[in-house]
Formats: sequence, structure tokens, C-alpha cells
Amino acid sequence: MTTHFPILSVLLWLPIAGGVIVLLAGRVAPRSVRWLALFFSVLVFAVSVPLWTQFNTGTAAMQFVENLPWIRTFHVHYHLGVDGISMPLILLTTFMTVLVVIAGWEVVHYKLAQYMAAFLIMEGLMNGVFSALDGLLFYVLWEAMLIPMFLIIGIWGGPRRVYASIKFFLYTFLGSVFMLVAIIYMYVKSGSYDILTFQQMPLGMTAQALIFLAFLAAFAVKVPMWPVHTWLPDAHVEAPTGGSVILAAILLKMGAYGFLRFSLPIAPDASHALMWLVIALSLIAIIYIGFVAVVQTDMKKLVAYSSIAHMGFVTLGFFILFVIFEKTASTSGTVMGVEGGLVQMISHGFVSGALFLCVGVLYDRLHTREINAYGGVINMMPAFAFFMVLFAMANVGLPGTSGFVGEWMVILTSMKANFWIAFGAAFTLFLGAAYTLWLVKRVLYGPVGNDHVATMQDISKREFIVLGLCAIPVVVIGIWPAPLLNVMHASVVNLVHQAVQSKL
Amino acid sequence: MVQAVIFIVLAAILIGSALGVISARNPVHSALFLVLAFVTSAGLWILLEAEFLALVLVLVYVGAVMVLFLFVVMMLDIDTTTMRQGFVRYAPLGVVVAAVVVVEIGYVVWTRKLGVTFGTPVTHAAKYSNTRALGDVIYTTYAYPFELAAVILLVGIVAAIALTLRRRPGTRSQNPAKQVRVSAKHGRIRLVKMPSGRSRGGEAP
Amino acid sequence: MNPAMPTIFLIIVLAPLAAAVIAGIFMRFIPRHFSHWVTILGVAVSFVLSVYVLWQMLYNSMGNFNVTVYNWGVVGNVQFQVGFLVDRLTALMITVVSFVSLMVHIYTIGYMADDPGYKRFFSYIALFTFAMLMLVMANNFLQLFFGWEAVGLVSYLLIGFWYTRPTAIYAGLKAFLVNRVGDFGFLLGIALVLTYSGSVNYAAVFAYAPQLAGQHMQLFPGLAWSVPTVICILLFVGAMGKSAQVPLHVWLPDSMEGPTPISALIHAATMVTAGIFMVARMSPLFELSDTALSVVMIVGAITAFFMGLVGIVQNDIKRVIAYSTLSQLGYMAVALGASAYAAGIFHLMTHAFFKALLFLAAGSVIIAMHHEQDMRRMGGLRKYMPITYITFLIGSLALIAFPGFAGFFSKDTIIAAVHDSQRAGASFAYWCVLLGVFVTALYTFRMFFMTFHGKERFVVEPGGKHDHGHEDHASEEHLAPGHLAHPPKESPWVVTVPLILLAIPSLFIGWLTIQPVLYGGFFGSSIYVAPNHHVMQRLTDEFHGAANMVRESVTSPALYLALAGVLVAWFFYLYAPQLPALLAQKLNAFYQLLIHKFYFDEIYAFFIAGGTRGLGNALWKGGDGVVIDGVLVNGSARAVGWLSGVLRRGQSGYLYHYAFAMIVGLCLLLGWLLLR
Amino acid sequence: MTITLFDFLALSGVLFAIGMAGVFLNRKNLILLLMCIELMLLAANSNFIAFSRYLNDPAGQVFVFFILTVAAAEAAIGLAILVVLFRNRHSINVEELDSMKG
Repeated sequence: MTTHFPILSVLLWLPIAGGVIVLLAGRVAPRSVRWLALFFSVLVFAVSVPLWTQFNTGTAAMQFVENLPWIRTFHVHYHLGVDGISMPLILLTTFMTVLVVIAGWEVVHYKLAQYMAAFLIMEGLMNGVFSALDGLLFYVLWEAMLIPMFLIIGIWGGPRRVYASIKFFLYTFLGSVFMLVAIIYMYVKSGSYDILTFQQMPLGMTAQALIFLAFLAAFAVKVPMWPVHTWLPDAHVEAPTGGSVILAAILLKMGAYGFLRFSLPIAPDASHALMWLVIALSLIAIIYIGFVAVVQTDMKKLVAYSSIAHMGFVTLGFFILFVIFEKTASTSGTVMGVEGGLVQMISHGFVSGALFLCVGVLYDRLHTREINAYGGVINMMPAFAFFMVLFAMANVGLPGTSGFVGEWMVILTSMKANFWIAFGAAFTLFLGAAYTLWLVKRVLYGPVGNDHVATMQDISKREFIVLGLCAIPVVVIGIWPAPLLNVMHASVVNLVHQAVQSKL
Repeated sequence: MVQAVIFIVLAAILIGSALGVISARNPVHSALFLVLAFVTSAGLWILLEAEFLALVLVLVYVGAVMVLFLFVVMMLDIDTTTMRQGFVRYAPLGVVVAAVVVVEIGYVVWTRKLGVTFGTPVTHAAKYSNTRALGDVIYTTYAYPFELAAVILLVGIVAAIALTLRRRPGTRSQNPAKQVRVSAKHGRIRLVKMPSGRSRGGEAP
Repeated sequence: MNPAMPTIFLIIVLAPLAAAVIAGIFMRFIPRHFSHWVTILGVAVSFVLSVYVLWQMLYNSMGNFNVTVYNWGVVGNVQFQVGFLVDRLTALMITVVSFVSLMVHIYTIGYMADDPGYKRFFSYIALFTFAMLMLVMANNFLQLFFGWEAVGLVSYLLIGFWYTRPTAIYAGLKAFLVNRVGDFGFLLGIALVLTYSGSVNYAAVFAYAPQLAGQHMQLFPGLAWSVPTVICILLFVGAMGKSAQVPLHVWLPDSMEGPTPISALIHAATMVTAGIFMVARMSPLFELSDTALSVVMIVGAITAFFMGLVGIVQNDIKRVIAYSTLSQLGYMAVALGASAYAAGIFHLMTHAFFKALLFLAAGSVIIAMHHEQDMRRMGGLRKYMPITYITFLIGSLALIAFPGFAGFFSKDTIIAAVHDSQRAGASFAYWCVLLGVFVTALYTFRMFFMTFHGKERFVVEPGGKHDHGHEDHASEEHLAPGHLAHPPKESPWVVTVPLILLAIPSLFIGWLTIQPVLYGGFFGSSIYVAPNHHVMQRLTDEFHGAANMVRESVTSPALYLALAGVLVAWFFYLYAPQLPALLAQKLNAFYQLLIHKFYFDEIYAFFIAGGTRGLGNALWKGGDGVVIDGVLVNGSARAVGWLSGVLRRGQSGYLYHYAFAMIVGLCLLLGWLLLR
Repeated sequence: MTITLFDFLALSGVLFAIGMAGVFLNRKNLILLLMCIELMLLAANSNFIAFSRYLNDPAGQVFVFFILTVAAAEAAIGLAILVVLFRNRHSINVEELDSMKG
């Protein structure tokens, strides 16, 4: 039982309760919906801050643990806890939700209460996913999260929203069904749904390989890795701005988080044996998707493809550790890759979220995402251009922005593993710059593109706040990532040790 | 020996009436043949010392269900001429399938003996009550299934009524609930704002 | 150790940053003149403190500083820090950078006076100064990379400063992308350094360097590569990007789309020399690999000669200077390749002054010509703008290495060093740099004569309109003369004062500093030269003072080549101006090759840009669209649909079909039970 | 001659087969189909009772009890459906009922 303040439960249930209240308020007092949603999102963020301030960076053990029996018959527990890997992701979630609420302030008119409620409820579920320590609880929250996202794309999306939402749903659902099978298998084997027990239980190579592949199916779709990525561009293009932001900033991270929480510790030998698969897919994601991103004509699609390429770095950083361990038989050089991947996750959350917000700002004005419809936006919107260039540079991975930290650490680690892996990964330097800056060039620069562009207003105070709030972490992490690295260090070291410890 | 004779006679009638059910031209005849089959079966069941069920069969099935069948058959005005079309065409197929099933069942019954050894049936004492023995089991071991069976019957009743009940359009009837709920505010009176009648149609907005 | 020193370093770096932030963030709230005052103040603070640091180094024998500012991140046993390594190399660099930057700041007041982006421009150049200082003061690869990319960013922003000009934004994008190709190698090099040495701090890496020497790695199975060679070549790829060496030079001429002050500051004096500086800084690594040094030398030699050739046919005054910058950067690289790092840095320094001078003077001309950059519309400007003329002449003489001028000392040293070098490719490099002297003189004085002498190829029409654009590709024969509303006049003092201030070092810096910098062991421990690479040592033995060097130049071929170049330029462009066109016709193939800059742009546009987009489209439409979405995703959906279509034929809707199916199923089940 | 279990089983088998054949033969008339099903149920019930007798276990009879219950409910609902069907389509000809066609 827990004696401390159940902060994780609050983070899980408060947004959901808030969502329900907002939903009800939509009928009773429609004018209060925005402020109520903002109130709840800010409150949840405020609640999540102590996670950081009171976090004990010296231990890899789970913190803020809550453990209650849930379904006794099947030994399912309501078991929550965070470590250095999940805690920053929760903060990212609560932070981005505030932005999404503000971003939807004047833009969404259709079913506003439901819109806000969907995001609040999803926030709670996402917090739950990141803090769940029980396999079944994790699975339930994981799947539950699909519902609000499905609705967000399906209701507030673009013209092809139905196709996109169903594609999104089927893809992710198909992947996660395999995960359920693996979780149940491990329950049958161990008699518990506890993830920490899963991590400790001995498993044969065949079982590990099957479990690994099952989890890979779930997480690879979510990350998304090549070749199961095609849902993402469609979903992003059709989703409303807020949906894209949450999708890119948080949902994609869940797949990567799953690798760390499940695949690596539970099936270390299989991860080791199949590392080449993941590394190859990651490199394909970086290079192949980079090339694809260059030729996009739709801004959101371009950012979506760049997300895939950037997430390739995350998975590369995670799995590179096995190559290094094989080569040097020590874990000393491997931590950097995993931490780089994690920083990349956080950074990508802010950067891609911000880029989608930027695209949203443009979309709100001209109602098109076609790059060709813009041109010379900087003439009309200099303040906006400042932010967009900043986030573009972060997307390029310029030092001094958060986007650099992860790429730098992962490329450095890859070199330790193999020259050619680093060579492949470094392609992003060129490709990332090519697609991002070409986008900037075509959208922002040049003479005023057409009469529509000439009518565009610079960003409002509200938009300024949203983009400014995004810019702060992007720059701070870029200039001083040490606190973030410090928070995750103990957990990552522990994880790396688990991952190289054979279970056979 | 007497029982054997009775069995053979009843079996013959049963098979005959069953054949009658499937071959009679008139559905009313079919239904009546079915009644006969049920009654004969009841006789056979008595031979097997299942008196209670035999009587239930007659009372419930013949008395209620089959009457229902007859009722429906007669109520629905069925065109009997088209009904039998294709009878001859499908007869061989029916016979073949039936034969296959018979052969298969016979094969099971006679070759495998079902893997069970059967004793001779117990001769019960004179005081033995089949109904009581059945009741003992039903109300103890099978109490829950029994209750479930009751629920199923209830559902059957409700379903049958719900399906067949219809409100004829055009009949006038009161809806008391609606009458009670009515209020002047909602729907009784509608206040319409209209401009005073100075302007003529030509200048309407 | 002076305890205040670390604070001084911090102020040197942060003063321009603070100025940039103030001028940038509060752009809307501050008056126009405030933005230039605050940035000039910031850079001036940097300059003064830099001079102080250099002074302390030179005359108070202050030692090297290696201080850490803060821990950027700690991962396991690898520490990423932000800190300063200040030794004499750094001290020299920060002084040069802050001085040129200060001059450019002042100059900009005049040059950009009418520009709507005035405040933004000051913010950018102050930010650039910050980034450049971070780069040169870094004590580790992380910060070096930070500065490296940050100067690239500001360069990108400044090239595309006039963002409504399609050519400018295209040039900015091109510069960034080409630099990224270089960074590709640079980052891999850094990664290799970390992999082998386990640190990114210079001190630790250099301490480890001797152990690196004997190590090999297998890039391709069965082929062992020396690790220092791979590292150095990769690092040099980065330098090739930033310092615009062939074949990554294509961005620099295009970068002239940016305003002239930044051409002077970034694309001549400071940023482009970052690669040279970096190689010098990495001398302990480069010294380990003769192969890498040979590569550096040969690439530099190719750049020095062939880019100079291209400069001969350019008509845009800024582009001529840009190609001369390329060529001079090639000289520096050659010096590095010959292990004459000090000579390379020395040329870097002198070049910073005279090239900034040339650019600013060219800018002054451009102001006078109302932003006309085509030399074919100039001529005879000498009498209109005497200060510009004189300073330009000084710059030109320095550039062609006329004895006594700044460029002479550095360039002659390089030629001598290459001459002495025993390295593979040294003889090729020697001929390149030697012939380069002629070429340099030719294009420099061609530009000089076309701009300031000869007849005026413009018409002054008071009140006339001047609506012609930049007809760079207009044919040489049929070029309409330029139209000016007012006769050209000398630029205001904010423009000419920096010119004069830059002309002074262009004249004298060589005289004054060659002895201490090159032969006095100025760089001390900051540049490491392996004992067997004794080029500089030999030159030191031969050196007998600056005056002697000037005297001895009479016997060297370089002087005569330079004079020949001047003479040819005079003959072709003043004496017989019709000759160049004739020659171009006669040697059309060669002329086309030069005018198309050896077709680098065309090849890149076709293969790299076109290839990337083609591949991208193929992967997108073919890979994602057809294979994944078409076959795998929609294909599986279609397969399900097809199967359902087949199966639904079974759904006849007739009850007796279902009954029949059930009965047949029953028979089969029974049969299976019987037969199993 | 005594009657054995197998006599009863054979009889039930034949009865079942007749019911099954009836399903084939009377493919037009829903009500006859229902009757054939009743026949088959009767055969199954007879089996249960015969087994109950010869295994001396009343459970068999209990099952017959339940089957009768369910069959009665089924007949009631089936007929109700039939009535509704006839009311709507004025026919219970099976061949006209193909709205479930896939």
C-alpha cells in the first residue's frame, strides 16, 4: 500500500475526470469549456511537476509506486510507478496537453467540449501507459488510448479522415493484439502480470524470440518503423492540429518506450539475436524516409515523414547497445546510445509538436497544407517565421537545440558499434536539412506567393504563447541537457545491464 | 415378449407416421401425423418407464405445441399446390442423405457399442415413482438449469407476444402517460411574433 | 594564472550574444540606431578583451587556459563540456575575428542604411560573432561542432537575408546543404575520435593521439585502414565543406547573394577559414597521417589553382572576390597539407584583413553604383571614389602577394613550404600554387582595372530610371551600359573608416608579425608538428627577417608570375579591351568550361538534387505507395475482400441451403468420428 | 426376445433420418421444416430416455425435460416469427426468402 500522495493516480484520473466535467459543461455552460479545459490541463501539469522535483536520480528503482489488487482472480494489479525513463515522458505529456488545449482555443468550433474532453481523457490514458507496471493494465490503457485518438481524427479530421482513422486504428490494433498474446503467455508462465516480474523471469530462446517479435509488432507500428509506417502520414494529414501534435509528440513515443520497458529487459537474448533486424529497419527509416520526405508536397506529410526518420534514431540508439556489447564485452559505451534515444524522444516530442503547431497556424489562415499554396509568408508573418525557423533548425538537429542532442549521442554511439551504421545514420545530417529547409524555403521565403498569402495576419498572442512555450524546452535542452540525462541515467544503466544479462 | 410386441407395433406406427409427416400433401395432415408420432413416442417412453416425461410429452407437446402448430397451419392460408413442388426432384437426395446418416449411426451403434457396457434395466419396486425420482434430481442437482429453463420459457413468451403484437393503424386509443405529461409551455401554445399588419406582401424582407 | 581570465573569456563570447539577443528579440521596441550601437558595443568589448588576452599571451607570457564553463551532459564516463581552450592560436583567432567583425559592424551602418532589415542584420552579425568565437575558443569537439553549425546557420540566414530574392534564398539553402555534406564527414570524424580516445576534449584526445598512430580499422572486409588517416580525412571533409574546398566549394560563389558586409565577414575573413583553423587545431591528429595531409594538400592545390581560373571569367565583382577567396583558402589548405600550419594560419590572418578589405571596398563600389555588381557596367571609378580606390589597390596588391604587402609574406611562405615539402603530391601542389600566383594577379587586376580604370561603362541620367536587374548571364558583347541617377560618389565615413582601418593591417601586418608568428615559436604548444615534418623548421633556418624576404623575392618566380599577371590584365582590359572576347571565341571550349565553373553546379543539380528528388519520388510513390500501401496494406485488405467475395457466394440466403450445409456437416463430422 | 437398448437406438436413428430427409423434401414450406425438426428432436429425446433407462441414470430424463422446454419455446417463437413473416410477405415459401443473400 502506498502512504505517499498518489501522484500517479491523480495524473491518470484527474484528466479523465476533467474530461468528463468538460463534457458535461459542454451542455450546461458551453462558454466555460475552454477555460475549464485549460484549468484542468494546467492543473495536471502542475501536479506532474513534483515528479521531476522530488525524483530521486540515484536509483533505478520505480518511484511513486502505487500497488493495489485489481482483478484478484487473474492476479492483475493496479500497479503504477515511474523511473527515469518514463518520468520525462509523463512531463512531456502533461506539457503538450496544455499546448494542445491552448492551440485549439479559437480554432475548433465544432463540438468543442468533446474535442477538449477527448484530449484530456487521452492525457490521462497516456500518463497511465507511461506509469503502468502491470502488463494487463498497460495493455488496457494502451488500447483505450486508441479510442480518443480515433475519434479525434475521425471527427475533427480532414476530408479523408475516415480512411485515415480506420487505417490508424487497424494498424495499431493489429500490432498490439500480438502484444496481448505475449503478455498472456508470460502471465501463464509466471502467474503474474507484473512487468517487473516479467523482466526477472527466465525464458527460453524460442519463447523470447516469439515474445520479442510479438512486442515488435506492437511497438514497431507505434514508433512507427519501416515498413509499417504508412498509417502515420495519412493520420497526420487528416488529423486536426491538436491530434497531430499529440500523435507525434506522445503516441509515437509509446512504441519506443515499449521497447525499453518490455522488449529489452524481458527478451534480452532475443533482442540481442534480432538486433540486426531493428538496426536495419532503423537505418532504412532514417535514409529511405529521409528521401521520401524530401519530395513531399504537403507540409504535414513532410513533418510526418521527418518524424519517422527521427524516430529511427531512437530505435537505433536503443539497439546499438548490443552491437557494442558484442564488440567490447562491456556496457560502458552503450549507455549513451540509449540515453541519446531517450533524449531524442523528448526532443522530438517538442520539436515535431511545435512544427505541427506551426503548420496548424498556417492552416488556420489559408486552410490548405499544400506547400505550393504558400511562399513568402515571412513578409506577412515575421514573428511566426522566427519560430518556424527555430523549430526547423531543431528538426535539422542544429547544435544548441534539443534536436541535436539525441542525434549527436546516437551517431557517436553508432560509430563505436560500426562505422557503416554511423555512416548510414549520419545521412540525416544532409537529408534532414534538405527536407526541412526546403520546406522553410518554399513556405517562408521568397516574395509574397499569392494574394491569399498577402492577407495573412501574424500570429496572435495566443499562438505566440503556444509556440513560445514550445521554444523554451527546445532551446533549454539543447543548451543544457545535463539535468535530463541525469534524471534518466540510473534507470538506463540498470536497463542496459538487464539487456545484456542473458536469461537463458 | 409382450413388450417386444408392443415395441414393434409402436415402432411401426411411429415410423409410418413420421413418413406421413414428411410426405403428406396437406400440412394439416402433416401436423396430425406429427401428433400421432408424438403419441406413439409417448407410448414407447412408457415402455422405458419414463412415465412422467411420456405424459408431459402428450400434455405439453401434443396438447399445446401441436395445437399451436395446427392453429398456425390453419390460420395461414397456405397454397398447398406450390408447396409440394420439387418433392420428387429432391426425394433421391433426401433418401441418400438419410441413408448415409442411418448407416453411420448404425455403424456406431453396432460396431463400437459406444464403449459402454449396459446392464439390464433395473426393475423398480412397486412404490417407485418416476416423477419423484425426476423431481429429486431436478430440484437438487439441476436446480439452476431448471431455473434457467423457466427463464427461457419466459423469454419465449415475451418474444412471441412481442413479435406478433401489432397496433393497427387507424384505431383510436388514449395514451394516458402522454396526457399526464402534457404542459402548456411545451407544445400546446405557440406564440408567434409577427409584424403588425401595415406592410403589404410586396415589401416583405 | 590570472583568476579573472575565465570571466574575461566568458565576456568575450557572451557580449556579442547578449547584443544579438537584445537587438533581435526586442527588434520591434528599440530604435534603429540603438540596434547598431548595442551590437557594436558588444563586439567592441569582445575585441578589446581579445586584444588584452593576446597582449597577455605575448608580453606577459601568460600560459594556456583550459577552463570548463559547465557540464553540458555526462553520459557514463564520457563528459560533454562547454569550455574554453585559450592558447596563442585561439588568442590570435579571436582578435582577428572580433576585429574584422567590429569593422564590418561599423561598415554596415553605412552599407545597410536604407535596408528595412537593418536591425535584424545587426542581430545576425553579432550572433555570428558569438558563434565564431565559440568555435575558435572551444576546448572540445562538441563545442567546436556547435560553433561550426551555428556559424553555418547564421551564414544561411544571412545569405538569404534578402528573403524575397529567389536567388538569395536558393543560395542560402545550397550553402547549408553543401555544408551539411561536409558536416557529414566531420561528425563521423568526431565520432571516430570519441570511439578511439573515449573523450571529446581536446586535451584528452591529443594526449591519446600517439596511441592512435599504430591502430587500424577495417572499413571494408580485408582492407585495413590506418585510424588516424580515416579520422583526419573525415574531419577534413568537414573542413572542405566549411572552407569551400573542391568539390564542396559550390556554395561560396553563390553565397555572394548575401549583403556585402557578410560576404566580407563570413565568406571571406572568418567562417570559411574555420576549416583551416580546425585542421590547425587538430594538428596533433593530422600529423599522424601522411596520407591525410597529402589529401589536404592536393585538394587545397586543386582549389587554389582551378578556382582561380574560374575567377578570371567572372563579371560580378563580388564573385571574382569570392573565387579569389576559394583560391586563397586552397593556399591555406596546401600549407596545412605541407605541415606548415603556422603558415596556413598566418595566411588566414593576413587574408582575413585584405580580403575583408577587398569585399568592403567592393561593397563601397556597389553602393556608389546603386547596387550594381556587374563590372562590365563600371570603369573609371578612380576619380569618383579615391579612398575606395586606394584601399582597393592595397587589398589587391596584398592579394597578389606583392612584396611588402601582407599577403606576400604569408603566400610566399606557403609556396616555399610546399617547395620544401617531401609529401606525396607536393610537387603537383607546388606547381598549382605557383601558377596560382599568376592567375591571382590576373583576375585581381582584371577586376581592379575594369572597376576603377578604363572608360566609364555607365551613363549618368539624372532622374533616369534604373530598372535593369542582374544580368549575370547576358552575353559579353551586347551589354547595355548601366544607368545611374547620380554620378558615383565616395561612400560615407562609416564605410571608408573601416576600409582605412583594414588597409593598415593589409599593408603592415606581414612586416610586423611574420617574425614572431611564423618563426618565433609563437604558436608554441598549440600547434604540434611531428619532428620529421620539418618544413617550417627548414624555413626558419632560411629566414633572415622580413626585409630580407622582400629583397629575396626578386629572385623568386612568384614575383615575376604576379607581375606577368598584372601585365596581362592591363594588356587585355585596358590596352586592348576587345581582346578577351576574341580570345573567348578562339578558346571557346575552355571558356565554356570556365564560365560554367567546370560544370560542378550542373552535375550537382542533376545528380545530387535531381537524384535525391528522383530517389525520394521513387521510394515514396513506388516503395510507400505501391509496395507497402498498395501491396501490403491495401493488398491485404483487398485479399480479405476477395476472400469474402468468394465466401459470400455460399450465402445464398435460402434457408434450405443452410440446412443442407448443416446436415452435410453433420454427416462429415459423424464420418470423421467413425474413421479416426 | 427382449428389447435391447439397440432396438431403441435404431428406431431413433431411423426417426432422425426421416426427419432429416423431410428437411430435404419439404424445402418450400417453413412450417413443415419446423415439424421435421420436431421429429429429429423427438428422436434425440427418445435416445436420451433409452440411455437413461439402460444406464439407470435419471439425468438423461432431466435433459429430455430441458430439451422439451427449449423446444417448446423454440416452437413458440418460430411460429411467431412465421406469423409475422406471413403477415408481411403473404407467403412462407422459403424460396422467396433470400434477403440474407450475401
